[in-house]
Amino acid sequence: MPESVAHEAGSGVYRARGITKNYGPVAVLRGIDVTLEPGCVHTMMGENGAGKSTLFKVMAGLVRPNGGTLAIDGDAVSFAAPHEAHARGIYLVPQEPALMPELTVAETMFVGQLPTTTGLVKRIDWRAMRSRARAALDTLSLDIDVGALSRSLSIAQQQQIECAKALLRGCRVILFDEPTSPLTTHEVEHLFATMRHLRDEGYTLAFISHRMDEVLEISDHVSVLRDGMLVDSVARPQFDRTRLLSRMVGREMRTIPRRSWSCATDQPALVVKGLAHGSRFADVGFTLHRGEILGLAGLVGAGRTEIAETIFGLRARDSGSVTLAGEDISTLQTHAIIERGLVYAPEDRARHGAVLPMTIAQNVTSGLISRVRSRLGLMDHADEDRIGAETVRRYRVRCAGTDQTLRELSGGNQQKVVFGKWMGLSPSVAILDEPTRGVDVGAKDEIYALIEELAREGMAILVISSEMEELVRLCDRILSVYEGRIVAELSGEAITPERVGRSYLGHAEAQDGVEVAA
Amino acid sequence: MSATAAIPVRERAGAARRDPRALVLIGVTVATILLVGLVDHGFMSLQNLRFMVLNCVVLSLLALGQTLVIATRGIDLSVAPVLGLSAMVTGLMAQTGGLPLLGAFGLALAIGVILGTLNGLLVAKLAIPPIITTLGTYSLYSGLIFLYSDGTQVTSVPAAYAALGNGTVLGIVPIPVLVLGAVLAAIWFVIGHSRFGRAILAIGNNQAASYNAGIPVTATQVGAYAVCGVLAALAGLMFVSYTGSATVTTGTGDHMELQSIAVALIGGTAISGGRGPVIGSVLGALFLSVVLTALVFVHVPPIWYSAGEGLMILIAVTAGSRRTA
Amino acid sequence: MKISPISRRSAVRAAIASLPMLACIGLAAQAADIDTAKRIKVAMVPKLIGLSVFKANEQGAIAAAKTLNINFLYTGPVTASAQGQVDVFNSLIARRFDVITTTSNNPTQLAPSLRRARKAGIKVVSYDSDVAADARDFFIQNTDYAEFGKALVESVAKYAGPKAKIAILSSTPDATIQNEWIKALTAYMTATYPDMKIVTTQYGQSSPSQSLTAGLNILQANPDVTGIIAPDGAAEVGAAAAVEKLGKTGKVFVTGCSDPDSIRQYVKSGIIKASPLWDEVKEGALVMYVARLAANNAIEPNGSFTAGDLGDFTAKDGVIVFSKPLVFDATNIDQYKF
Amino acid sequence: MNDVAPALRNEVTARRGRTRRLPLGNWERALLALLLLLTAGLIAGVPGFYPGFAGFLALTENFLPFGFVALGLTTVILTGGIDLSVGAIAGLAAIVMASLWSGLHVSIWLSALIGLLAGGLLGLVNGLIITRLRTEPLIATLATSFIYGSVGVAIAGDNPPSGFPDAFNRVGTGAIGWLPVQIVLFAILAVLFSLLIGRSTFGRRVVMIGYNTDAARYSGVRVRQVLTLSYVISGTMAALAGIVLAAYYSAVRPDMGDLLLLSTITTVVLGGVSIFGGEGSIVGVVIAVLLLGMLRQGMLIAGFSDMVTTMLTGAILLGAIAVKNLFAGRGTGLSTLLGRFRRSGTAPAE
Repeated sequence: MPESVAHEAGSGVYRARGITKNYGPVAVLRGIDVTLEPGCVHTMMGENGAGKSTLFKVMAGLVRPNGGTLAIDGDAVSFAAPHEAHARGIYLVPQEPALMPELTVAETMFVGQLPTTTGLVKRIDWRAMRSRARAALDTLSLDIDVGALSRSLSIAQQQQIECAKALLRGCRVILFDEPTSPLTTHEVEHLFATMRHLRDEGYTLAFISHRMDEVLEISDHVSVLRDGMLVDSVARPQFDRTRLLSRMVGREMRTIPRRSWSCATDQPALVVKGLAHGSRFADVGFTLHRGEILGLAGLVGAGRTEIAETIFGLRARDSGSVTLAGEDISTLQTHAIIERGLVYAPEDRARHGAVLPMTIAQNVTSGLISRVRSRLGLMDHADEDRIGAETVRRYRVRCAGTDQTLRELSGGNQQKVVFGKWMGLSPSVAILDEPTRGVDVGAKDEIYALIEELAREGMAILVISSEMEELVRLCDRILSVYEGRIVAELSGEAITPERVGRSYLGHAEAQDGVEVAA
Repeated sequence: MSATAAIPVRERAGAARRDPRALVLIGVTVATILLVGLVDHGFMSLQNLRFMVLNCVVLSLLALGQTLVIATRGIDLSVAPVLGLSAMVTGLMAQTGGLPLLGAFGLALAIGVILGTLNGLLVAKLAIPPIITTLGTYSLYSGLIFLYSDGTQVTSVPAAYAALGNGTVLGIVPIPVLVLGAVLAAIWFVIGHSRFGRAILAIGNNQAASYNAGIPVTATQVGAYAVCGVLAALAGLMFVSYTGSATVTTGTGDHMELQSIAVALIGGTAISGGRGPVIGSVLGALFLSVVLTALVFVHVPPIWYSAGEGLMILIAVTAGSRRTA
Repeated sequence: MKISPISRRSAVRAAIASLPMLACIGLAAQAADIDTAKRIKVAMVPKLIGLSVFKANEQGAIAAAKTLNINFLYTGPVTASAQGQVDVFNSLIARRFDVITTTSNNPTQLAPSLRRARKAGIKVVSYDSDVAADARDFFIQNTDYAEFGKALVESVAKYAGPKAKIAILSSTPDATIQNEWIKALTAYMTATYPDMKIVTTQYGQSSPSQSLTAGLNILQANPDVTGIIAPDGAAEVGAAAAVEKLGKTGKVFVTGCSDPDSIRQYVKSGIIKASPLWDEVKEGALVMYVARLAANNAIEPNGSFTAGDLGDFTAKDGVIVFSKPLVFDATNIDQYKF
Repeated sequence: MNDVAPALRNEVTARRGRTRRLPLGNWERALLALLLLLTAGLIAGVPGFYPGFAGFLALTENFLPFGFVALGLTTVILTGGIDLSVGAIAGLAAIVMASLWSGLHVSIWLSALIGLLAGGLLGLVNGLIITRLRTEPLIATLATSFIYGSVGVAIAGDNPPSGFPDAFNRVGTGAIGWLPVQIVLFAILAVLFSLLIGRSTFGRRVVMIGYNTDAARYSGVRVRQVLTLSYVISGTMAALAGIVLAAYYSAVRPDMGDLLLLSTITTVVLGGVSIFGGEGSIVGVVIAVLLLGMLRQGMLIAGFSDMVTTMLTGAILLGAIAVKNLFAGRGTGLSTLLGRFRRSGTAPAE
């Protein structure tokens, strides 16, 4: 246990002992012991379903444990609701922060404890609220207009606001539930700066992440969870990539380098020319070949998803053309595009990619319902089951049966179903938007292998990813997108994490510099 | 501290942002008055203006309550029978039992609180969707009217009530308008400057987050329905005072529940919750009253009045969605 | 709340339809004293329960039912709808009532159900608002339409003058009995007061609030109107309230057909100088007499009978006219409480 | 649930569970048991409720028009929408039919067909307003219900037609042998709708949209088209109800459908259809139609007033949904379970 930072009693030692949590017969946490120390960033690692999030939720009062004790600075505590945890100085920053779209930033920060004037009629003290909100943001060096509507904030900004909320509530223990996965590299840096700042002020921080680089960068202490148990807990000098990975998956793993082969052909599968839409993106043009894995790199919000959605017929375009196997598909609707062999697996599974309350089989066939055999206009459910079962087998979805709803599966397995849904159509072109978002390490490799196998079969694949490692590992060629324009193209040996990063971050920094100067 | 980087704020709206809908409503209302007034000067007469305002008082009260409930992402269909029951009970007790006016206010308050709270509890505690909850209580409360009245009806009210419904202060300002003004001011304060009101909006924005932040979600929801009930009951008292009559179909017969929703929507309330344009709701009721009167003045056959109302809803809502989209 | 029907055509058709059947069963119907040996079940189904006009009928009916050895039930729907009434009829048929009496929300929609009742041997007596003639045995018409139209016109003409501009405020555009009255009063007006003019016709949907709004709008949009004829309970009250609110008492005169309780204050304040109706309580009693006689098969579609102290009545083609219009005014209104 | 713990299992299973393929879910079975109990109780306890088999079946004529509307409305509610204009459409379609027949002397059957088409057309207008003007269904159909109501009154005039040919009236009150025509019609349509929702690709799309409109769009579902079509179906079924009512009464009135709306929503929701869309089945709705209908007829025949019956219906709706909420989420996934641990219940955070 690191005792590097001296601290007084009452400054935020948060101890969990023997925490257990069951959902019905399923044990999610099986007796976790963890101690969070002030002035220290404590990282939780583990595969999806290992119980990290649940542990945080228990510690922050969102979920009641079945057993075990919590103690802050030696006082035993138990929480019926998160705000009780706030009162004891514990705050959880959720991955997708709680947005109050119609309220101002300042009010969102003070929700639940708006300051009121004293006197006979207690009215909201708007002025005090704004100045205190302003002050909290200043502490974190955040330039956000407290009078703006919350719906105008980016996810990164929303997370920052959540940090500020923790400060406003006087919380000393701040838990971050996988904050970085929706963020761009740039935004992650900014978040880490904030976290370091808080750590240096003596706050107690805990953090969940899947990204090894981040973990190695920010953590003072790392705990690894597997199947609801704590399998490792080490302070800074003792951890390294291999150790953590092997602990997480329970077997030896090594980082796989960039693949050496390519099966890219020179036959164009998808040709995009001069695609533009309003201020989102302009003059986007590229050619995707059969057997090629083409990466779209860039910051979140650079317009990559919008480009993909435009190609897929989900968004209007101002100009430009999209040609699939020689046919212009830019005026077609989505269903017609699917029928012609182009598919798009969106980034946000829960909202766009899958229908969580529906079954595996139903989700698999949802991309092209007509692929289920019909007689007299009636779907043959047995055939649908067969297709579902085939997908489950082929993509190794871990489930109890094809009639399980997707909601009951882990993120990785959900993603495999979404994969199977599209790949079962044997498309000629597949656009995969953040294919491993929210997927744990073990499943990631399976998904990479699947993508490579499809490319080998001749499919043309466009991968949109914010994970440098992923792009470097998968892609034959990478296009960098910055503010809606393709700013660089890399291929072959030129594809290294540094060069990919620089290809768009260079623009970002230059732009920022301009802004600061102006 | 390296993090001085500026994250651009995409939209700078300013805290004191104005609801454009209120201005638009005022604009079109004035325009309607002027246009129809040109055709028929009687339309612009002080007396006619006064009655157009008076006619919208009851509906405004309902719409204010409805706005609060819709702001929590709910809906209240039972306002119509609550209005009817309140009108019937206070009216009958005044007619036969000589209930003093103050007692009538107390009685209306009690009816509104009890029935509204029941709605709120069903929604918040049993998690029954609001539209279904109030559909069910609509039947229950309507039944209560029949049970209570047992075939009698209100045909006249004592002078104090008539004064409440028809009197003026200093011969100029009608008392119902004063009542509405006071209620509007109170609700405006509640929604804009009280913790309860802000909690209503927060719940409409994000219920789970509100709960996590320590907002008493159940109590706030129940409170919103209770206030809505009270306003509906007050509307009932104003109704019986203004018209001097109440029957078993008062409220429900005129589909006041749909009217109040329509008015709230015209006023800029979003059915998805989180917004509470209370002034807009009253302006919406006023606009409706002006337009329906205007239709009489320009000799549109009566059968088309409700079609006119339907068109207004469509125009108001689609115009609104364009603006916010 | 007077939505009611009868076209003369259907009355004639009814007579033709019911003649043969009644001719063979209506034999010993002369008895002045009514045979009340057997207890019978009679239901009275108003347009909707909970309105005082219909309660006035009930009041009279209950009293008469006692003397006539009738097991009396007052039941009806909670909305003024044909569907609601039909559901009630169906239940009454299943419960084997002897007589169903009703004032209908709609002349045509109720007919099939009532025909079924008659097929099951149940006598059907309509009052106030008729149903299709072949769907009932007898209809007790409040008053003669022509006479009622005349009474309405005279109730304003005397005060507003023979050249008055008149507005009509009715219930709904398809309310049959209102339309009959409007037809009758228009005919009488053209014949007797050719200079009178109807400037607008509006509808209050039998709702007090909508009637009031409509009344206000009529007077605002037509400032030259000096008389409002509102042949509907809610409409007359609404029109009178509108006159009062606009301070036009003494300048605009209202008439219509409401029960005395509803209009008492306006009669006293002079807004309503005269308002024709009929005695709803006594009408309710007559309904029970006719029900008893019909159950006894002691009444013919064409013939006369005695209904206790209500006096003698004559049925013509199954239609019994209850009374001449009873005109309420300041002098007599306090004698009537319903 | 006990099969989940995914990390522990490596072998791939692709089998169906035991419960989901049964034709009836728990809710439907509970409703069915209630219906059987109620009917048996009424037959045994209420004299006059069972006047012989044919008479007993004929009771359904009084409430099946609600069932026709319910079938169409279910389609709309499954998409997550609502159609408040069904009552107005029923009235207007019947008026259109009757006016063609009496005014233009079109054959009654052709008129009825045109009435049905008119209902579909009015539904189409709803659908277009909702999908093209991006209006909330509640608002759009509230507005059109006002408009359709006005048009109905305008066409009907002061003396709406009545007295249709007997052959036509038989649709409402006639029987084939001892089997009322309405039952035959309803049974056919119930089966058709059950197949439409449960077995057709259209039904699958409706359910997808109801659960997750965005995901449906991203899967290539033509959301606007499916939505519009569901309102057309709802309009057509409302028109059918109006026409059957016209035959039942042998008369039409513009306000004829007014009672349909709230009762039908009650029926659909009681039948287990989620007001938020996605969840529910036609079987449940069909049972709910019979349950509420039998209850109402039975209570009236037992001598309860319309008032008591109406109040009881409201209470049953509230009680049923409360019970359903208490049992909901049992074994249907973590998040629902999680939701139940929170007091606020309705919006579980992920």
